[in-house]
Amino acid sequence: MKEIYTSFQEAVKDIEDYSTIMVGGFGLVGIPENLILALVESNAKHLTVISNNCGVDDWGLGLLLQNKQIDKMIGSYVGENKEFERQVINGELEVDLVPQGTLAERIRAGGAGIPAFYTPAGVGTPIAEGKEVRMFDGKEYLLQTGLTADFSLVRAAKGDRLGNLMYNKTARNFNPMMAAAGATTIAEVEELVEPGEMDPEHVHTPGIYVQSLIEGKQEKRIERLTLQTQEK
Amino acid sequence: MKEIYTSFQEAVKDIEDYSTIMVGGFGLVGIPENLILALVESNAKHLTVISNNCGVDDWGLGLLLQNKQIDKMIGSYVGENKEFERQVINGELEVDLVPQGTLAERIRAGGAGIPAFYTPAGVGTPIAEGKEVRMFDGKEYLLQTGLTADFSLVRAAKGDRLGNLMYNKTARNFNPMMAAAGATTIAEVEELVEPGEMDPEHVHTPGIYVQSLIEGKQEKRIERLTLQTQEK
Amino acid sequence: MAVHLDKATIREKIARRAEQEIENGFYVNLGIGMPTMVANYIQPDKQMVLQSENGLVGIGRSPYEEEVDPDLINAGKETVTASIGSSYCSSAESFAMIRGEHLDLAILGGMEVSETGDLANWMIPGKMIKGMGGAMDIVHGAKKIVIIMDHVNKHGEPKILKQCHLPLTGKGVVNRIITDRAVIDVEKDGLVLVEIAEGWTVEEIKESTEAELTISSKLLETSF
Amino acid sequence: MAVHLDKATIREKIARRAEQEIENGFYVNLGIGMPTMVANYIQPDKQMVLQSENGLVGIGRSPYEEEVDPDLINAGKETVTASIGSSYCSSAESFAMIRGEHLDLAILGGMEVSETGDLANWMIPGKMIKGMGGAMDIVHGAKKIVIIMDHVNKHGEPKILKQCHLPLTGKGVVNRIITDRAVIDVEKDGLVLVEIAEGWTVEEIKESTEAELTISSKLLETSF
Repeated sequence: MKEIYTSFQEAVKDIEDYSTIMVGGFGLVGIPENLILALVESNAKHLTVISNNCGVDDWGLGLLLQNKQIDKMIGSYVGENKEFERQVINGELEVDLVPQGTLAERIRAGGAGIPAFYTPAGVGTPIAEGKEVRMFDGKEYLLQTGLTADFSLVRAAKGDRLGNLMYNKTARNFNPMMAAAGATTIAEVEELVEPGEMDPEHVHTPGIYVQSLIEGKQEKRIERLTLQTQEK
Repeated sequence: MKEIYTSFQEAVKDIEDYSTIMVGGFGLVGIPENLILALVESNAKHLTVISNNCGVDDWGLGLLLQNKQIDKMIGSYVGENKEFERQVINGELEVDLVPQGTLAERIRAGGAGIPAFYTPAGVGTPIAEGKEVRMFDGKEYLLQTGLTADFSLVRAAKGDRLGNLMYNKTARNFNPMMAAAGATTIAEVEELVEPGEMDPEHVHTPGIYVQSLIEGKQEKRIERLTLQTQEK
Repeated sequence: MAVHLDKATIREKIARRAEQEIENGFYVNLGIGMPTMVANYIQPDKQMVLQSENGLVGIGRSPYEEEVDPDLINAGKETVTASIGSSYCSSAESFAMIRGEHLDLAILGGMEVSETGDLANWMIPGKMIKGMGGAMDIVHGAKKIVIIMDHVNKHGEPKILKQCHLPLTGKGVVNRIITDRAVIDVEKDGLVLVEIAEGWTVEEIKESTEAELTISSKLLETSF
Repeated sequence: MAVHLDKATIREKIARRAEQEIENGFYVNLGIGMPTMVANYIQPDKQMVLQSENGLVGIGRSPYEEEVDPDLINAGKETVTASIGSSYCSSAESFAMIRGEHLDLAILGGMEVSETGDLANWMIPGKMIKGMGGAMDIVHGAKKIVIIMDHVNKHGEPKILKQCHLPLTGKGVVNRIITDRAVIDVEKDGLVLVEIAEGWTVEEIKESTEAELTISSKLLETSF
């Protein structure tokens, strides 16, 4: 059985200054909302954050930015956030931009014990600077290394007490790879169930990757509500 | 919609001499039984076969061996098959042994457009001969390349007409990676259903990887029936 | 005799022409912005699947209010539905699909394209860098890469160049360029003008294109 | 005063001692053969999960006849059941789990172990090569690698050597060796004898071990 927390503050208490943390989500979808809020409260500083995006000004990882808890951000798209821009321009925040597919694969590699792999993405672009370029079958590829983290904060729709997780729709995104790449993975789940309640065929993240869980209600903010305009 | 065959002979008709084929399964579990039988009938020769094992003497890939259709076998364990041994000793069959996890990852890499990656498996062993060894973080790793195939023959429990597949229990094994790594992937399914009948959350292989499907009844031979001996 | 259309009409024109690139049975990734609009013009009898790099194979129409699920968005972060026969996957699987060239076609926006098929579409030096998102992977990740964009920039200067000035998204990755004025293919020997939009002449296209253009022997005039 | 036990008793003795390596909450991979037997001796109050590299996290007991599913086997190809809270995965995911060192412990068989923790357990030159299966990945894939084997071969010759003679499965990968006679740890400076089985003396262990042995200050005698 895994550690089951009932307090989000408790769940993030071991995250210290200078930790590297991975945070699941694409935009605001699939982010561990309450773990992020608790991390803001914890006031852990000088964090390196690995996440596809960096939230918006008043939600998600944007809250950690506002509170100046992040030293370095590794992500693929950070354009939804004014405070982000301000901190970068002022030299308060270091940014490492990684193509999204490369980021996803680097995190998968980290969790899978693969130290490095070659990918075509970024060849001939500013991303290639300082990176090894190598030909395979007449085509150029870049060497990219695996990424791991001290802590991974992920969100799932359902989790059982053995750590097995299932995600909902496109809220899956970066969460499964991050669950595997964190030395300690904390899963915020919408519904916590008993072992055996999930079909073993449908588990997205096997419990082996998850160290602790906590149940929490999600706000689930929508960034771009787009509705069908045609009559039914 | 994908090509839906009703004849297994039809399904394998494009597999020509000197093709490279991947065949799913671990032992006799999850093998595309009827596609293999049809391939024996087709008499396509000089095949390179990529599969974890090579069947037993009278079932699975062993039938292709008996019929001398295989020139080269790439797998991780081939010890269940006397004809295999005979052909290797007589120089009729070339064998490339790859550690099982490396084989799985090489196939995944092939389907995922990754030409090569580093892995710790095999460092300091006969497998490392002729391979690049490289240090990352003070530890040695081998460079291994991705594998692809002209045809992948996979087996699933359920498939829909858009090619989405679901596997049963440990019959999943190598099938999902092979489905992605074949230029043409032919799926033998126990049950063919209409699009929409599978929950999009539970699809194991997205239809994008599958070119054609055929429904077939499985014999499912058991290699080592092991029963509970304690009274209930 | 250059034509002057309003911006919305031009965008629709380009999107409608781009739609013709989609063949029956295709798996397609549409970039954010104008490329996403292409989905609005897909012929109803065409069977095709839209892939979204955030982990959805089979984007459906926009949701009615009661159908909205905040957990279901496209790569542009807009709420969507899933089509019949769709499936969800992780970002790693989604880009495995992309990088492994399982997509038949990607239609993306562009700032500049060079005569060797280089593409720049992610950053302008001096301006805030927002990130490349999935663009650098997607340009290597479909059997055919089509760039849709205005033929010239807002100052009237060519966007199809001998060499890109902006930092690249990908080198030698573009197969076809569709603009408000023309369709141009990137071939081994350079750019080939294959179609001209209504109201434009070969001379006008050449003048507004910095790169050398070969005229296709099968050139279609007034094609869209 | 060497003891003479029949083969089955020796295997049970080794398996029972190996079981003590499994701690509460552990994820464990058991190799084919004698290591698989360890599962029979797991204390009922110990919560642990057995991983099978063919894609099952949570091996259960053997099935009753009516429970047999030909699609559900362990890595030794024996029919099994799945435990409560188990999950299935592909071989790539299964070895991602292994290679990424998410397992706490792997217990494997051995032919030879060297004083630097090299392991040979997959081939004998001159004999038919059957393949390494998952062994070469698993030896790099758990936080602790325990090898269980007879202390000497059928000719009475040591299997714990200064250097392996057989082709290696992995270099410097073994953490602990459990035999019918002793428990030996692989430390930075060499091998350390930490436990002696009932009926054996330090001298006898040293004599039947080619590699140098340091005697642990906490040596347990008659420990199993």
